[in-house]
Amino acid sequence: MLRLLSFALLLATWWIAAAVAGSVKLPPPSAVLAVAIAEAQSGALFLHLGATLARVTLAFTLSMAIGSALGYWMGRSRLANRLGDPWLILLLNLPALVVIVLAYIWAGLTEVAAIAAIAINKLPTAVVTLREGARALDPALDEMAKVFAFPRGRILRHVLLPQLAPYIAAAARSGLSLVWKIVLVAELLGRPNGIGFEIGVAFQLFDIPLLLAYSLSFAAVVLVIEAVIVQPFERRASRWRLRAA
Amino acid sequence: MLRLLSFALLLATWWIAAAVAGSVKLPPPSAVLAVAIAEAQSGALFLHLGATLARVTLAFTLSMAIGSALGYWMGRSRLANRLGDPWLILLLNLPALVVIVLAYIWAGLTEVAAIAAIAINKLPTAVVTLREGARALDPALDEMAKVFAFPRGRILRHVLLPQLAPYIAAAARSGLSLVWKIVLVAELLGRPNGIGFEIGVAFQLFDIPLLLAYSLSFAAVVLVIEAVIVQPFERRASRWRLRAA
Amino acid sequence: MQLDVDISSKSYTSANGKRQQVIAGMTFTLRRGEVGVVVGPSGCGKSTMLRILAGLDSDYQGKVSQPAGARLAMVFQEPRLLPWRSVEDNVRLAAPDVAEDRLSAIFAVLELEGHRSHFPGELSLGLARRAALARAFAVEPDFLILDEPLASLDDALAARLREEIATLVASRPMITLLVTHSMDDAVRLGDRIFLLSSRPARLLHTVPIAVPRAQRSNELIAAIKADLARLDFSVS
Amino acid sequence: MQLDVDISSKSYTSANGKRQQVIAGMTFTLRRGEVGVVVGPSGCGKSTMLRILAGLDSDYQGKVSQPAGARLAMVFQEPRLLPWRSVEDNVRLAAPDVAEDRLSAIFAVLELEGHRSHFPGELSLGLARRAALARAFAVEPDFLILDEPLASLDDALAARLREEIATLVASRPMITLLVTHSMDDAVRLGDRIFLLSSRPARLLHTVPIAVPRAQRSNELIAAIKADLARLDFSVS
Amino acid sequence: ETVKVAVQKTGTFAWELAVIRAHQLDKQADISIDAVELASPEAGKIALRAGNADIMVSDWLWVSRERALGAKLTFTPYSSALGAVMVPANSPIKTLSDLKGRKLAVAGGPLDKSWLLLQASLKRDGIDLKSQATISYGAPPLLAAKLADGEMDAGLNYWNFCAALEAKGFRRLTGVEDLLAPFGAKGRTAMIGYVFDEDWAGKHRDLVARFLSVTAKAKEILAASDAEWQTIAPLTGAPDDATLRVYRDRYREGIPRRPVAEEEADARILYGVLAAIGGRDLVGPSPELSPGTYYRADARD
Ligand SMILES: Nc1ncnc2c1ncn2[C@@H]1O[C@H](COP(=O)(O)OP(=O)(O)OP(=O)(O)O)[C@@H](O)[C@H]1O
Ligand SMILES: Nc1ncnc2c1ncn2[C@@H]1O[C@H](COP(=O)(O)OP(=O)(O)OP(=O)(O)O)[C@@H](O)[C@H]1O
Ligand SMILES: [Mg+2]
Ligand SMILES: [Mg+2]
Repeated sequence: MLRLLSFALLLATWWIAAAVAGSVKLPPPSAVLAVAIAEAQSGALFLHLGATLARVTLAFTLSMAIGSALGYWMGRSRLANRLGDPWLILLLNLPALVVIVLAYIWAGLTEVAAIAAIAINKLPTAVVTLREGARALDPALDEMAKVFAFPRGRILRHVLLPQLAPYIAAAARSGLSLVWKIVLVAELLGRPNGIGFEIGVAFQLFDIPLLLAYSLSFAAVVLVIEAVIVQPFERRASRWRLRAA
Repeated sequence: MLRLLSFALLLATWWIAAAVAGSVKLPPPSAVLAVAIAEAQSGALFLHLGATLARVTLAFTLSMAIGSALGYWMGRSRLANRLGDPWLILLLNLPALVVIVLAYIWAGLTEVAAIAAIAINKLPTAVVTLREGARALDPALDEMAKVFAFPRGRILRHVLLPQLAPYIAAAARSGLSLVWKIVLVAELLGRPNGIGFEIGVAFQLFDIPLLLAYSLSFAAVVLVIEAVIVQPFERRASRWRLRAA
Repeated sequence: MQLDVDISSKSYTSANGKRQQVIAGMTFTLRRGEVGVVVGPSGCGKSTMLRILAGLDSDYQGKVSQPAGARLAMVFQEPRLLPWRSVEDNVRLAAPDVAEDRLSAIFAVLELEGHRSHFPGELSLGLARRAALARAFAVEPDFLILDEPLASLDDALAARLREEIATLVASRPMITLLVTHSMDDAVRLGDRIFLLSSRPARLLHTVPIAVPRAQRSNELIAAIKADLARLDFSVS
Repeated sequence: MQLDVDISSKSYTSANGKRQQVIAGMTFTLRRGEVGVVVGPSGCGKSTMLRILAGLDSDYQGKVSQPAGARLAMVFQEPRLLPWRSVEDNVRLAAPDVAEDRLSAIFAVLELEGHRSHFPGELSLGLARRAALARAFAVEPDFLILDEPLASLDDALAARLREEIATLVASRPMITLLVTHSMDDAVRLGDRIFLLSSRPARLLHTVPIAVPRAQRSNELIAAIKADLARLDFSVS
Repeated sequence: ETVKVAVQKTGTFAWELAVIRAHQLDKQADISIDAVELASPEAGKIALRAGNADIMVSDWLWVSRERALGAKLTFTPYSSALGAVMVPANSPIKTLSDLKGRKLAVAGGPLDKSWLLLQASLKRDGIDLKSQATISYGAPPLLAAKLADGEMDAGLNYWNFCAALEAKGFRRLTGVEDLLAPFGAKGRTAMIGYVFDEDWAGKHRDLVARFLSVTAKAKEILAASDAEWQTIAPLTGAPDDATLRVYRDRYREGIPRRPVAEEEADARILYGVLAAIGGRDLVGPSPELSPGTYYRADARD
């Protein structure tokens, strides 16, 4: 399969780059893998990965749900948009560090503070994307649904969600990556476990193989989720698009 | 205007929150403004803001341009998508810290390294969003353009860009905020100026008013750009959408 | 149960800021069992009127009292199917309670049996329009609005479907409003024909046809069409 | 310059995986100055054939030699206007070199003067179709494809536009292919009429009309239509 | 000749640099110090690795680890100031063993050297602090703020944050340097030092020597003159004179005054302690301080 080929190419590129740059500047995949295996055998990798995944899942779900709802609302109602816009721009452009520090200051060095801070960081990008999606909705289909007296749930599932799907997919993919990046900062600044915590340690020791081993473990999880769940689902959901080839 | 009202509400909320929480936990707007004015008068604010804005502009332009082109290509060609997907997922889920550290190690603590690292961080989110946009393109209009032998430039400007506009807007807004967040990390780790540098200093000194003054200065710039340039343009460009009210 | 229409004026503001009157005056009443047919030049405001009657547009001057509690079905001028749902799902979503045999019957009449599982993008325009008709038929409406339902169909099929509409109308006491450019359709199906002026649309003539639908001979139809042609010419 | 069509087969694979033949055999040639009219039942494969001839679909068996270097214009079955460009811009984008007076003339004939600056979403379906016609006319094509160009227009306007098409065709030596469900349009405009079977479409009859377009009397037209009706019945 | 140094803007090295510039010590020694100003404590390592700095400030533990892993870095003492355990003035915590069951904030994470030394020292008394107290790891400034507003019962933080807390009236329960003696260390041991590449230093022995003497002079000035502290006050971020005084005193205490050989001997002992508790994660593959970790100015090749 092409995807596997490309993946192999990626590894090969890395290997060659490592060989050229020298293992101090970039450790080869084998070195990183060895570290990852050692960490996995000690159980530390799974512990930290688990903690991070739990935080990512919670913060992601929370921010996608609220962000999509707000974005939809702001895209549809001019009033909501006018009212929400300054807040949105502020939230968008507040540095992650600041939000996390403030959250920790207010809510203590707690799990709740961390997750809330992460969700708040991701929220506005979901809002911005879904707002565009809501603006692009086809009024002709709204009218159809109204004429045939579709109940709310049916409108949501059969009229709105399919139209918003590309926006949701974009917000989810880039959002997941954002959440993950911010989780790291939150863990770095004030959590006693998680990948970000370990990355902080690796960074202090300036241990690049360790840094890469932990960083890539999450990418590996996402790669698997994409291949096993998301992409088959997407293929099914977009069968109706008739693109040549 | 509603927007101003909402902005006033935002300030009021902050003021009240500061009063309730106490100025140690959250300084009131006046304190932050005072610090900002002091920094502005000393010229430091403009120096750092200028440096950061220059980096943001460069990295943003670079990553939006390349990311949009790649995303469009991956959305249109199944081959490109298959080949690019593993790389995309890897890039998406590589922590900003790791990319920045590696870039600095390879290319030195240089402006080029910083900007490249930031652009690489933002690139995949633009790709992901534009890919969805390209997948949602209307084949009927493609056919029309082909029949009437539209040259490339005309297709791009009159057929593709208007369809991709909501995706570009979403990628740009959330991307700008992402670039800004990553610029801060890059500046924190290896630049001798810029808002991120100052935020790092403020954080080490745990000077919250200073932290907020610098953080919000960028939000203020974006707020002005949105109000003066982006939103009037968007209003014009979306006149054709006939939404009730 | 009846439909009272009294639209004194309807205007649009277009994106370039100009305001344009589309309906200048329209008053009529349709009772249960009646078929009203609206005929008017292209762009005069027919679809606009239908949107008002369907409750999709409330930005007009006047008063429309929709039949209370009536089940509405509409065939829009374009098919307006959900592109991501199959033909069958499109119909079932609008009419979740439709019985399987009735659905089969509808699909058979519209010659859509082979297309049940197709997505709308895989249909020809004529097929898509028929799917939209199937959706409206399946709803078993009390108030049926048809905006050029038989356009883009070949003559033979159109004639058969016209009969089908007549049968449906006869089978249930419903209010039907049909827009068409075909005088033949108008005279064969209508109880009253509303002739509109060009934009802004004004109700020029109301032509009642007293003879029941089933008893209209080809000669009668030709005669009425000739009458109408004279009327029509005198205004446009 | 001529159009040689020899499509032996065209199939679609639909999303549910089934493969379905749409065109079963179609061979004809159209020369410069000729108007071919395609008539066939709804959903038989007419638009599919036009897409192949326009070069939009190359996934078929057979061979089509498009007139070399010919300027193509097409009126799709749906208007296919760019929703974000005004009517005038839509036309100008397809025909950047069109002279202002010619554009005015086209808009006047199509009764679109008042709608130049409107966006397509602000048009009625009939107006949008006329805008699509305007676009095709403005291009001054050598090869013109029209997919039911006069549907959704009122009779009077349709008759006028039919005359306009005849004038255009007479003014320039071009190849024209028209799909219609109206026998009247077919007989008044066509030099040759292609009658298609239902899906999969097969060329059943080619009916040439020898009398030049301008000289066709109403009687002649009625006679040809009667002939065609007999033919048509014998196959469907 | 130019020496490129990585300086954390809020660190003490920046204070010394200011003194050097003010007194033109660099000019006198005929060297030019090119300071790469950075905002975060870890950025120095990047600068060194990326080749943007010849010299940065870090600890011998890391240098030894890097040497064991193949990077030939070397170290020379800079400061013996270490972290401290701080408690609120009226805290019931009187001794280290009172930390049992308390909420303790630990700056720098689980592999922080002060934290490991604290654990090792309490282990001797049979206390496993890691499991017997509630530990919060986090960024030093954040934890300092957390201790200040009462969310934590006690905090182990870097000396500069402790100094600020001390000025706010917090009590120094114990300084980490006070924990060293029981392990067998002969005196205050400088954990922090200048770090540079061995090969680079080999090629620039004279430059390194002059640089070290310049900074030593700056240290002497800061040790002797109180007025000098007023001039660098803005750099320290001290909000008031009291804080500045504590900074000053702790800084002066931290100036390393012992011969390098003694430092190294103590470092070996402490390395053993740290390696025992921090394990491979901390020290890397070498069970003892890597040879050559300490820079020998007199070694000639
Ligand atoms: N993309 C597609 N995938 C699968 N089947 C298709 C596709 N496009 C068209 N078809 C099928 O091909 C047949 C012919 O379609 P076509 O649009 O050519 O019909 P037509 O003759 O133009 O009909 P009409 O008069 O309704 O416009 C139809 O049965 C349709 O369902
Ligand atoms: N949203 C809109 N904004 C501005 N003008 C509009 C809008 N919708 C329709 N119009 C104008 O209103 C007039 C009537 O449109 P309408 O769709 O009701 O015509 P119609 O009688 O249905 O025509 P057709 O026979 O072509 O379907 C047209 O001139 C059209 O340009
Ligand atoms: Mg209409
Ligand atoms: Mg067709």
